[in-house]
Amino acid sequence: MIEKPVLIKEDGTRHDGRKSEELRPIRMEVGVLKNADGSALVEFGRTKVIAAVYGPREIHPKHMTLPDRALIRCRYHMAPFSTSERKSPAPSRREVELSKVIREALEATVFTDLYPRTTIDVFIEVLQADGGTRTTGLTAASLALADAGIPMRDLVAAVAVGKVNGVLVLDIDELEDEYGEADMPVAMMPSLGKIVLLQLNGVLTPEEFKKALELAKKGINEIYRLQKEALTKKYLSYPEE
Amino acid sequence: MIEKPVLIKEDGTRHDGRKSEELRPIRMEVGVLKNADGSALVEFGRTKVIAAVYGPREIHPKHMTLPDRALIRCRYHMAPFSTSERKSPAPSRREVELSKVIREALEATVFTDLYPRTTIDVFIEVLQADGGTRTTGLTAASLALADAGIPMRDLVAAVAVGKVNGVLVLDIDELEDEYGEADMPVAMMPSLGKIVLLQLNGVLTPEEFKKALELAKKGINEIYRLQKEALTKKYLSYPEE
Amino acid sequence: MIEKPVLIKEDGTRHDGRKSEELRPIRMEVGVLKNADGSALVEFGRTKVIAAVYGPREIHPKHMTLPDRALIRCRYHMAPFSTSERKSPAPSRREVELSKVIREALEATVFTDLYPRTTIDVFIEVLQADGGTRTTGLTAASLALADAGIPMRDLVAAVAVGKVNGVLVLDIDELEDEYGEADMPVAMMPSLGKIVLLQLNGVLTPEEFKKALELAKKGINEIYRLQKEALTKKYLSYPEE
Amino acid sequence: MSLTPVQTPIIPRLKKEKIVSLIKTGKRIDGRRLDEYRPITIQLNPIQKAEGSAAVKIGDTMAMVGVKLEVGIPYSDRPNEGVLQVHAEFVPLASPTFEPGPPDENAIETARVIDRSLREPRAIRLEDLAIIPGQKVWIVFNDIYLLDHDGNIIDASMLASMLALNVTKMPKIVSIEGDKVVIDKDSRGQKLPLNLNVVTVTIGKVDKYFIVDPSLEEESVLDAKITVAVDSLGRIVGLQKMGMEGFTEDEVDYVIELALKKAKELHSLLEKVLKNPEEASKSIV
Amino acid sequence: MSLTPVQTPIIPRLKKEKIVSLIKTGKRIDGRRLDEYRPITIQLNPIQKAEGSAAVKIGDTMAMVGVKLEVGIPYSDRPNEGVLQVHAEFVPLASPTFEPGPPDENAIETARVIDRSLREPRAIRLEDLAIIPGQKVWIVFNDIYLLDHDGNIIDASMLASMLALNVTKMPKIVSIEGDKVVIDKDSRGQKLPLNLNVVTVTIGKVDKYFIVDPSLEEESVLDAKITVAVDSLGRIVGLQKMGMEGFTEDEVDYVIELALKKAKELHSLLEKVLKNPEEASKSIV
Amino acid sequence: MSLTPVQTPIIPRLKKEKIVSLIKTGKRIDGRRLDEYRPITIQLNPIQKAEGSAAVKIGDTMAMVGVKLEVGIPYSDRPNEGVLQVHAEFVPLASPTFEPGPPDENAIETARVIDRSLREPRAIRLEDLAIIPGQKVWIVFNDIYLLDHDGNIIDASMLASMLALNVTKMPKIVSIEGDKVVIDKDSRGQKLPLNLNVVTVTIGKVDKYFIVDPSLEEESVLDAKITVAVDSLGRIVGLQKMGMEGFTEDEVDYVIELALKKAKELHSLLEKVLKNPEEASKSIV
Repeated sequence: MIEKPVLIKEDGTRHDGRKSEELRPIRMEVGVLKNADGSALVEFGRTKVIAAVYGPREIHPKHMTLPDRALIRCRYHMAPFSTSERKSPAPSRREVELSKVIREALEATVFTDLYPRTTIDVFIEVLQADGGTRTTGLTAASLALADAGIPMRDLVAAVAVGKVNGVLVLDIDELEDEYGEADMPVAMMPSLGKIVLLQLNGVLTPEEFKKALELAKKGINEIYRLQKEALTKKYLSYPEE
Repeated sequence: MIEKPVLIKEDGTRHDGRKSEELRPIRMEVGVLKNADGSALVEFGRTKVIAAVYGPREIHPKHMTLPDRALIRCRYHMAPFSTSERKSPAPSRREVELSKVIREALEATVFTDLYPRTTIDVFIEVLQADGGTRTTGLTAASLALADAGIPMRDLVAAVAVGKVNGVLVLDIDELEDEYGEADMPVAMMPSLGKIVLLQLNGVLTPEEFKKALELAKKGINEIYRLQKEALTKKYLSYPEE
Repeated sequence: MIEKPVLIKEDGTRHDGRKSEELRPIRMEVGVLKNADGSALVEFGRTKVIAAVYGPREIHPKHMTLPDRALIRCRYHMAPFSTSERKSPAPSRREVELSKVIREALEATVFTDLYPRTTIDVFIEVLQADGGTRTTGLTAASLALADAGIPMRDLVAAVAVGKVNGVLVLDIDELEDEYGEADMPVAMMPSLGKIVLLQLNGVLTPEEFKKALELAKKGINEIYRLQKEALTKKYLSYPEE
Repeated sequence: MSLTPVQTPIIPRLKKEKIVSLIKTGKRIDGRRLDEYRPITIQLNPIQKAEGSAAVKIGDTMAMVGVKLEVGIPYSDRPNEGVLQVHAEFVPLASPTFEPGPPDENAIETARVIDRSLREPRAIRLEDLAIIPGQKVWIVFNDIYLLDHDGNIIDASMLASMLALNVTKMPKIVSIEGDKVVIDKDSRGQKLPLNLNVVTVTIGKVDKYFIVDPSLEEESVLDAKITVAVDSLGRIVGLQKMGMEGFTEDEVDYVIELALKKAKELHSLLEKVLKNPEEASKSIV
Repeated sequence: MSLTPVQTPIIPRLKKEKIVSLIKTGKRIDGRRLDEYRPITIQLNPIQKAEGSAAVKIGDTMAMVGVKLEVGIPYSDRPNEGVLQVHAEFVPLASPTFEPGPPDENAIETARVIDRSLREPRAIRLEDLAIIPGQKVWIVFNDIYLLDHDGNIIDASMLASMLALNVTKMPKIVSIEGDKVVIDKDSRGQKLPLNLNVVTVTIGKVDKYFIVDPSLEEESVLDAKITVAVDSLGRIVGLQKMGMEGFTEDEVDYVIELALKKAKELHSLLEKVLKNPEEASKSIV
Repeated sequence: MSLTPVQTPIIPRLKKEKIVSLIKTGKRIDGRRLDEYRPITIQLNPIQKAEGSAAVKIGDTMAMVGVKLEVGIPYSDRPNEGVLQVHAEFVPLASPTFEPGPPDENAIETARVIDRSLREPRAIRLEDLAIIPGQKVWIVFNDIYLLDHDGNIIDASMLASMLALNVTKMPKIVSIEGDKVVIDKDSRGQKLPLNLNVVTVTIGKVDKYFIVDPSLEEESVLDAKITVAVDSLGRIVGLQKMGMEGFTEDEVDYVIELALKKAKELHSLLEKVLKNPEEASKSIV
């Protein structure tokens, strides 16, 4: 058993030098794949996720068709080399659960009633996992949906807040997740002020929970700004290239 | 390896005090579930089984439809906590076989030609296994079919006869099954005198077989009486409640 | 770890006494099964394979139908007792690959456009594996297709060439495969001079490759002769029996 | 892959409209208040062969839990702790919409929410469940079996789990030789060591209204729901937002407050039952 | 889940009626008596790589069995005995109605009926197959492979199993160091230790009539059937009623008596073949 | 079972005809010569958590490989060697025609062709990867992940595999006690020992014409194709004919010669990239 590392240093900074309310370096690129109708690559620190959207398109088998709206199909999946120990390619129970909560978060924003009898497929591949993969994946998926030209109420921006040595910290990484006391992933449609994903893996007092949610919101607003920048960069700066 | 316990005591009684031709205490309750169209809970001693029937209802996928009769689908399944060693939830080969022989026993009694193009689904869940689970399950399933109002030629009543220390005994439990020489489950439509399930797991001489079958019949007649009582209690005593 | 056996003796013969360019004893029997539309049993030494063809017949599920040609479905499968270590009955990755390359070899010869909207099913069962099972299986499958009366451009005859102690040898067996330097299975439509299967598992210089291909062709021509004999024996000698 | 679920069984549109319009007036179709649970019935130890078991009915939703203990190998990153395994099976007996087969995403989510809610506050003293540190530990299987589905599966499953764990008695260890541990399944001694209790409270959202413990009919009209896990110290030890709509921050605050209140009631119920098991336990299965 | 089977391949109604009406006059469509087996052909050791093997044809039904021996771990409740594993594969080559994939309920039932019929009378001396008691024992794999299905799969598979086990020779043990057992698959010595032989007799019921060894066409008109396993001491060592109808007690008595009689014939055949293997063994595959 | 594939996505007939007629005049739809690769872009070590990794684009086909090293048990017939495991996943993100699920026959074939091409010429010095001979060895997982499919998957996957293996650094062994090996995943030391490099060259056949590195559109008009694996010594170390047509002997000879020529170019590229990784590596993912 490895000794618990120092997560919060004496000066209040975190193991990687960040302040408690600081995001990791974020990279977003839209339209990175040729075949997909929309795609995006998003990195939060070493966490690297690629998302692709296919659709709206026909459904096979037909009997799964919904008469009044588009079906959303969503898969969150980890590459075998994305984790410290090699991950078996078969979908784990964790991947099944995360595919569901990510899908539900996206259902809230897509205008599915515009495309009855079709499917919109969202594929999220975690290429490197260093904490916050579901929130990074959701952030990437909403960019990929935008890239595919699918009408949405708002983008979805997401981040995980953690509690580490009693301190609430923004955008926890794997080390903080492993040795910390709580990991709370949050996703929002920021302009609409709606929380579309909320989970808690850990222990918080009701007061801590309130503060954690505020902190998440702060991070989400910054991520949202970066998302809009990334889309602008692709679509508006195009003529300048 | 555990030493073989005393199965037949000097006074001829069995390890649990029963006489050789004595059934365990039996409990039957009909209509125990809300969602199912019919249901029954049956206990033989510590063996506890619940059965539910759904149907006649539509079949998906459609191509499995039978044009001239109802399809019967039957699943015998054990809860993971029902056995001494935890049972893996994946269906074992044993469960596959028992689902088949139980289905075949029920096929003999249901008037399937009354409901062409439908399915009648029978689900048997073993909650606690202490010997005789297939016969207890079949007894419960036929009560559940009756509770669902599905026309039948007769109820099916079932019991296992064993050979233990050379003695034929009625309604063997798990301990007797494990250390005994034979386990012969038998199911009948008692009024019609038809044997609809017959298996033998063990060694019997032809003479012993004849006696064992007689003994099974005796037990089945008693179980049949209890089944009718349980149905009467639910359906006829209703106004008195 | 077992010591490497002597594969090429001082007189140039192989461990089983064969010369380098010599086939193993070959047995071919056509029409060995009752149910199949066509069947053949082929032995190359101790390698024993049986192949059956069903079709052209209807496809289930329907949506797999091809409008302009017959679908070919092909399964190469090994019996659990066919190998030294018992083989698990679940299809291995190797069996999946071999099913594909065998199917592709057969696609080249069958006039699939004569039977649109049907399937032609080819089942190859390896009963004993002693090297060259895919080539023996393909040889048997083409006989079974002929036996089923399915029009073909040509028969497919196949053999594996090996490199053993630096010597190119025809029709390698398991021992030679295991301890040799290369195993190159080749299948041809001999009259048409077309190579329809070609794989290499090992290392060859470009010159060796050319020689190996020549050697394979030599063996294939002999196997082709035996195939025609086996078919003649069944179909032409029939009245004499 | 997770797919948009098809609404089944189909509840008639008129009924749905009635459920919603009632809720908007603060009432519910079965007469409950918005913040009221259905009647809860409990049976302790219905399965003698399990090391501990419980059946719980919330209204007509019926869940069973059997706890089994086996000797096994610890996780390599927790060599000195026992292992907790939570599984849930939604067997086809429980609902016309359930299919036989491996657990679907809903069963997996239920099991994982309960697993986390037990694990994070260290409800079970896993550190006391090592037998030979680093080599052999107790594996605690908490198997949830849903028998009748009338809505709010998670709360019923959590209650049954917590009760079953509370009445679990551990098999006796007969001998330890080298790394071989022999146990006697038939004689049980010590209670499973627990630190505290946990309950979950599930609250559904319909428009701007919130209902506790939604029934199956009510679930068909929910926009979304949140399950809040609360331990006996009043801490939030798990959260899971479900469903295809969002919550505002204010709504989340309201839900949390309501959940904390209802959790206290459930904790009282738990304590009452465990103090007087004979009296409180009814026959369910 | 077990489902009512669809009758395939479809036998024309007229043919079915003819089969039934013939049976009612004591005759069969292939000219046999009601209590008569089809011709039985046997090949011993067609698979040299197996420790023992046999192919059996009953009429056009063709079954193979290969027996493999490997070193493995005993069951924890039988630490001093070898392990018997019986598996059956109904490969799609054998019938237009078989699909590729894991064994279906019929293949599983066949394997399990044969497994019990061998296990219960202790046909194999498993107690002689421990190598290091409690740790390493012989695993006997009895793999049934159906190559052509023309009815009565069980009897053909049982005969092939019994013959293959009789001709099985065990691999030599080269060395035992600690709990490591090294064997030499290529040199075989001792015969597999057996106590006795077992055969099965399958009897079909059509109306009030009973036919031994039903062919595939006949199986399509059966109401039900019973397989009776009989050992060389004349004891009943297994029973399996199959099919969607019942039997009266008198009918069961009749079936048992008939089965005991036919079993004697099959045991004689077995003995004859095993006494003069060269003479009796024909080339099948 | 292997099935005749359905041609998807459907390329319009007119486009197909154009592709073919161009090829017959020695030209290609994207302006390449018949024997010309598309532009190749390479990124080394995009995944820091893998022991080695690479991303390769050939035109728009994008493949990644991550190499992981773990401690495991050797194959019983190679007790003193490490184990190489090559897997390929064609995730549904990469093409509208890919489905989630276990690898299909194309993914399995790709992995197996690359596995053999690495194994046969002993590209990896597996004999240097035993830790405790006969008991513990390094397992090398070479996981291929296809991210965008625009034809010629095998060559891109092979290049990415070879590059990833070249930049792989092995985790440090912290301690060996008995048969327990403790490693430190976070500190990496020695390079993975390699003997030589291997590349594959895939050549498609259209009528009597041959094209190197077919794109996805071109693959839809191919009669057949051959992948030739060539090591840095110029030897043929793997061959796989694919597709539903045959080749004459002369055609095979031509293909081999062409492949040997193109392989030299790919080997030069490999060497150049590995000599100046910083310069040659571009950002792909």
